[in-house]
Amino acid sequence: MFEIRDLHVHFGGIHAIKGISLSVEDGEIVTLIGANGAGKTTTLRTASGLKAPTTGSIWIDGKDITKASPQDRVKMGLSHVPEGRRVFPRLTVLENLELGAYLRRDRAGIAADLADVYARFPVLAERTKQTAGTLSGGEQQMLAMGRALMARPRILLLDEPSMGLAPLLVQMIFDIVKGINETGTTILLVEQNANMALQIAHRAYVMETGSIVAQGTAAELAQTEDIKKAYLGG
Amino acid sequence: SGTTAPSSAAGGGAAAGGDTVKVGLLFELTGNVASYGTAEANGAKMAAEEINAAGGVNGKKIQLVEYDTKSDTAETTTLAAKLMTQDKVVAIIGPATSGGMKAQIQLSAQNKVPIVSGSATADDLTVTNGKLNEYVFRTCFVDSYQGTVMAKYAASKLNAKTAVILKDTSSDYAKGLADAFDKQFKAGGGTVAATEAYTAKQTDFNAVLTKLKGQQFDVMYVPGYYEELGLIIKQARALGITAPITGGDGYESPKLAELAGSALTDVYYTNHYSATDTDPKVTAFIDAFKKKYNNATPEAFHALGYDTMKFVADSIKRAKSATGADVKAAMTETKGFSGVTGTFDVDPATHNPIKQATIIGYKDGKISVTEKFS
Amino acid sequence: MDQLAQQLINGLSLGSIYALIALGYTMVYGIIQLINFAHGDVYMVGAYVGFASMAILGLGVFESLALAMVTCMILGVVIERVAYKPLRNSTRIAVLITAIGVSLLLEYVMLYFVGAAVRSYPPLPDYFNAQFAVGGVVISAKSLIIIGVSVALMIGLQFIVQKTRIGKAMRAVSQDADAARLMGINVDNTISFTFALGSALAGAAGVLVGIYYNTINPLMGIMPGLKAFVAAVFGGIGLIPGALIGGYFIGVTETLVSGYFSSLLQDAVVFAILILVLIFKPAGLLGKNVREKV
Amino acid sequence: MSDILAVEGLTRNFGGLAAVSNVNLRLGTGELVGLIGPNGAGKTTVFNLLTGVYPPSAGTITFTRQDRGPVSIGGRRPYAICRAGVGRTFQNIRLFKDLTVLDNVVIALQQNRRYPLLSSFLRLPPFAKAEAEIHAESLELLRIMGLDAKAEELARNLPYGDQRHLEIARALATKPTLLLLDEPAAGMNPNETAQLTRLIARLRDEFALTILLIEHDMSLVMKICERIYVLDHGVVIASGTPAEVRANPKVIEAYLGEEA
Amino acid sequence: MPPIVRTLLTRGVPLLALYLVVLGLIGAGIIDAYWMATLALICVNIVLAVSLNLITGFTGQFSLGHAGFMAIGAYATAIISNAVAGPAGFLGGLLAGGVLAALVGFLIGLPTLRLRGDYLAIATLGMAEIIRVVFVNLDSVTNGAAGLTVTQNMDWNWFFVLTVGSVILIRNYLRSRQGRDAIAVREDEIAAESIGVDTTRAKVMSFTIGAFFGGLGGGMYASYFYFIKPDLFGFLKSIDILVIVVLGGLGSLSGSIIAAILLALISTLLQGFTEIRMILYALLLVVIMIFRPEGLMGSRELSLNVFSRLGRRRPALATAQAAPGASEAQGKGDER
Ligand SMILES: Nc1ncnc2c1ncn2[C@@H]1O[C@H](COP(=O)(O)OP(=O)(O)OP(=O)(O)O)[C@@H](O)[C@H]1O
Ligand SMILES: Nc1ncnc2c1ncn2[C@@H]1O[C@H](COP(=O)(O)OP(=O)(O)OP(=O)(O)O)[C@@H](O)[C@H]1O
Ligand SMILES: [Mg+2]
Ligand SMILES: [Mg+2]
Repeated sequence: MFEIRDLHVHFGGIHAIKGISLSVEDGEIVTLIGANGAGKTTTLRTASGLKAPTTGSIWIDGKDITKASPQDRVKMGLSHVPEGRRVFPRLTVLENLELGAYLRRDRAGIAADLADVYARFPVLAERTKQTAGTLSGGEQQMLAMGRALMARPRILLLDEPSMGLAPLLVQMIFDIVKGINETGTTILLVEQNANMALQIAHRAYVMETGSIVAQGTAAELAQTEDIKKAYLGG
Repeated sequence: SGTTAPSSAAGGGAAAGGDTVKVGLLFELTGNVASYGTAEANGAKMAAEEINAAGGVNGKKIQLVEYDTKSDTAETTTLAAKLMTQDKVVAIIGPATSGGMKAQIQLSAQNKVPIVSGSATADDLTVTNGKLNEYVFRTCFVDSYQGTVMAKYAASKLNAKTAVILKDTSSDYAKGLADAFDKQFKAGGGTVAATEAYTAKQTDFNAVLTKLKGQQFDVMYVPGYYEELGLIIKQARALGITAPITGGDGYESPKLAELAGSALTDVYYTNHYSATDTDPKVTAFIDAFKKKYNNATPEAFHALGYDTMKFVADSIKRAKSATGADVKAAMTETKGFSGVTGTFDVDPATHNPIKQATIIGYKDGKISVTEKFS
Repeated sequence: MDQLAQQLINGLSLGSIYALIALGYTMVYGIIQLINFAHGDVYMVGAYVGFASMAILGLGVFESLALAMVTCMILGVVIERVAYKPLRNSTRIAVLITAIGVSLLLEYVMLYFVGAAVRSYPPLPDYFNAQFAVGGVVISAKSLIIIGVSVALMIGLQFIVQKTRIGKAMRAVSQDADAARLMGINVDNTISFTFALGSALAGAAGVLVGIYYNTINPLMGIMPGLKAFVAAVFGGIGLIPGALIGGYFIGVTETLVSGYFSSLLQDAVVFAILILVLIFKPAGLLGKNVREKV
Repeated sequence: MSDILAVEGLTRNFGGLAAVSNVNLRLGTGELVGLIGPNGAGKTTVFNLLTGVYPPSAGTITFTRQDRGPVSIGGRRPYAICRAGVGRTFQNIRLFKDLTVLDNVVIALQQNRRYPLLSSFLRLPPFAKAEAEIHAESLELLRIMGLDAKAEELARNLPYGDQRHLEIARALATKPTLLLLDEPAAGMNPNETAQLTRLIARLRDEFALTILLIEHDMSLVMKICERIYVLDHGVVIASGTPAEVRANPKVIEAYLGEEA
Repeated sequence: MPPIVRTLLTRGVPLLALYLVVLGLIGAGIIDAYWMATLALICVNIVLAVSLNLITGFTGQFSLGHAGFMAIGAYATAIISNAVAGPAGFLGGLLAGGVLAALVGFLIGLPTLRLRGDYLAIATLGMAEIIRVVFVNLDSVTNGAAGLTVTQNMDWNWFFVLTVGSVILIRNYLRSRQGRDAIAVREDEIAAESIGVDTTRAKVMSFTIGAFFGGLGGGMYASYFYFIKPDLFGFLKSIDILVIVVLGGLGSLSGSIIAAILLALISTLLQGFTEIRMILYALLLVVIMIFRPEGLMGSRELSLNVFSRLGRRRPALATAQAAPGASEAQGKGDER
């Protein structure tokens, strides 16, 4: 349902993405792993329309959305939890969550989803009136996830959701990601924590300096020696 | 241009041999005091057109070289230098304010180019520290004259014993008038109960007027310009201040009546001329002005700019040659020059025009008094 | 006593004018952190449109007000799209200088076409000119109108920014434009809306001031623009109630200083108080000095 | 082995929230100690209190340097605390991104190499001498951190891992005796984390440092920390050797989870 | 070659050449009174812009009050040089003006430099307005609104010495530890504090030094242009100086110099278009900013040193001017 074809991205003179293609099928969790600076974040930013590609195309449900604006992509069911959380620092937790549902009009549905987010992340329920900028790192990560869920996305792009989280929470976040996926949301997951990512993903791509160097089912890749050495710390 | 060294050959060199004579027009067309500078420049331009239409001076057309000082003195100095050394004008008209004039006094002496303002009224402009600035002239009253005249008028004709002064502190003009009024009024036995101030471009005077309202006085002296005066008069009358409001030639503008509306009553000011004057020279000027500028009634600045240009042309005509030095000499010897702002001689000792003030008085938005007074 | 009451009325009326301009200033600032120096000049254009509409087209006061607001709204959006939008990713000082350029442009284009001389507004319906005397205190209908309008607009704006959907979008854009995009917010439109609203307010202020003082000129926006900026900072820049309070505070202070000390010192005293307030409340009267979390 | 840092009754409130309450910590000279705990437990706030970013609401912080004796640093300005000998890195990298790698280090290093203002204006001999020293020392430090080849690059253009290293280098340049590291391994993959673990151990020895570090990556914490404090809701809920802490049921419940 | 000799050769020779060429042109009458006045204005603007750049471009402290320092310098120089004839009065005046401006800068800076961004801007704007109002009211000393006439004491020799001297001193300052501390403050105040930079001291020092040279610029102005009055040093003058700084590039001294020259040339070119000159100027300003928002030079420097690479990269300006949202966006990647 989501596809990237032969994508190239430049930052000025820097050729950051060098012709990658990848696809995520309906209901899948696909993970994109790779070293720092490989281009994972850039791939996601291009997918959600924050960064324009040089060439190549991006597709949702067989429709070319390369030229669509970010808000149109949100309308089509794409949601992106960016690297570094990017919560609105001077808005309250509740306002942040409400903004997640900006394009939705169904009050009842929004209320239900809000209750759902609070159930998944009880910390947020305790902090509804706190300004987001003063939350701890982990709290902000939960808020960012919750905010994305408020859009009730069909495809969710996650950029390192476990970064800076306590072990208990890392586990929890991966459980939540899995849970979200099980309720029918397609997920493209970028992770440094490759071990965990490969555990919950169906398929995986490995990126290195702007290119995809390996792909396959998560289980296969987790057994590949090179990959174990380079990314799994073993 | 410069094949000869400009600084030495700059003796007000006329457009040698050509059939034009160059006159500089250096006014504040933008910046703080743009409205006065623009008006005076327009008056001067109109005069130049008339002169040229009538054949020019001594058979030569007047060619105006115009620059904008942006109401900035460094710009004024720079452009005055340009007019004198590069454009080689015979004389410079402007700027409108004394500060602008002061920025080119030294250059005028160095380059021997007379500079003439129609509205720079500071007493120390033409004579600084007791020394005459040889190349500096003006066609308007000096501050002290107007202030003195109005103080006398207030005491004798308005029967005022106690006065309050409200002056525009951002202009040296208002300060000069206020000081002279204060001195003369006290010398004549009156008391000045309070002196307050405002600044140009202010639009709300209620605070200071409310404060003055608490005083007992027979007359208010408010030297300044019509832009603020229209509002001051209006706001004063709205607050219930009924004493006569008096001032100087800065009041002269049809805008005063527009801004103050019906509140314009019991207002008196010293002026050069009156737009209701029946003198043919004045009516001709007003008609021509209306024709050229969309039926607008000329203000004092227009008239002064107009007269200044005529005065310069007249001096060039009488000069032995079209050089700065000779034109300056002719200016100094001026006797009985008759313009729309009155007839005057130039006082050789001070380079000030000797002319009589007209008092203009308003009742219910209409002119009720026009009399010569001194 | 009467005099004090009179001075307070004077101060509130003057303050309302600052507040009216400051509201638009502060709103634009709050959303894109731009000190929009051209705001005072949009206000000037509003005053001229009102003038033209009354004096030339012969429209009534309220029609003219509406016309001025619409014209300024369009002007504001055009300025934003042409001059500010290309600088979205530049430093704030660069945009500030552009705003100064736009400000000069509006002033001098206006100066070129209408001349430097002041113009006076045409006569108004009688109810504008009414005056009430309470004891020795004179209150004009105009003062009441202008005070009332400033309060009403403040409340309206505050409602829009805090309670409506577009208001929330505006605040989101102000904090993180990219993240706002990811919420499905059209950032460009939101910013344009902000300018439209702010400029319409400036237009309204222009006409009201034209009515109140009866005088307009092409450079009329500079000083009130500056004072309004000061008022906005004073109250806590970006905060809508702050603009109102800042405006009133400055109006009343100026009035009291000229009423009881010397009008010569009014600006100096206002600025001195401002500096003192900022030293003790570094984010303005209503602003919270949130320290960045590290 | 004497205590280099003694924290007693440290408390910090934000509005109604007690981010840190009544925390006591002791660090012996040369120790490598971990500070762990759930997100929002108050770990970074403790760092901010130790380095003067926030003044404490209550409590004392005593910092001891062999050569200078004990000083109370609670509530002093950050730069003064740094000069006393406490260096730190930030959870969210705060490099001077638009300066070169070298300049980042130079600015930190020059705080120990003073010369008068007049020398700067007129380029007098003290200026030249100190500048040469600063330059040489900075390059040496970059070499130790493996960044010397990138000395002239802008910090923003460094890969993420290098930026983390540069931040540590910059902190070292201030010549600290106590170094506070806030999540140095965040955003690194397991491989990079392993390298970093070795580096931290090495730095402690080479620079004779005492290190207090916050980290969520247990592979790093358990490997190199000699002692660990566990913070939860602003309170120390456990402390001890890695083995002790790992086995502590309170810590498992609040932080580690069953898997760790 | 010992470094000092090298410096003299690489920097001194071109400067000396510049000095002599202009001197020659003046002697030959090619630089006449008009061009000399233009040159004077350029020199004054260079000193003003470079000193403001030190405060705003390098230290990241947004100041809208530079005209206030200029006013102090101008009045001090005017009053002293009118009272004491000859070079003693004029040089003493310049020095006194600079020192007085620095003193005021120090006293104002100490409490206000704690303020951030626009709040500081408004405080400095207020300071300049207060200075102006004080000059209007100190009638007995300053002659109030009517202004002061000043003797012309500056010529090309003085302009050269003072302008080049100011630029060199400020440049030396910026490339010293004090200057780097200032740049660190601009880049990230919290990080700077954390590595031992006394940020208050760094800011106040830059502000005071900037104020000194601002005062000097004012004194140079007064000593050439015959006449000063308080409203020359209003808010719009501060803006004019800021425009030069931003146009040249925040954080680029050579940018400030180039912009000062360029704006003078533009002004000269536009003088013929009396009626629409300001419209053209405003348009030009907007267009330049749209196409070169980082200024003509960005934060690069052009070196006089003919042997070194041209355009050595210097630190760029970031934190102080980046949108607050950007600095609060957490996370490792700087996304913009
Ligand atoms: N705004 C930018 N300007 C210039 N170069 C950029 C920009 N953003 C990313 N890059 C470059 O593009 C490349 C890919 O970066 P990206 O952030 O996508 O990597 P990543 O795989 O997400 O790394 P990480 O694991 O550190 O998050 C890097 O070389 C980076 O330096
Ligand atoms: N400036 C502040 N204003 C208000 N609350 C704050 C502030 N700084 C921190 N807090 C609150 O204090 C608590 C502790 O935050 P802190 O950043 O110290 O957590 P942490 O232990 O470092 O968490 P993490 O591991 O997620 O970084 C959090 O609940 C946070 O919201
Ligand atoms: Mg990334
Ligand atoms: Mg933390």
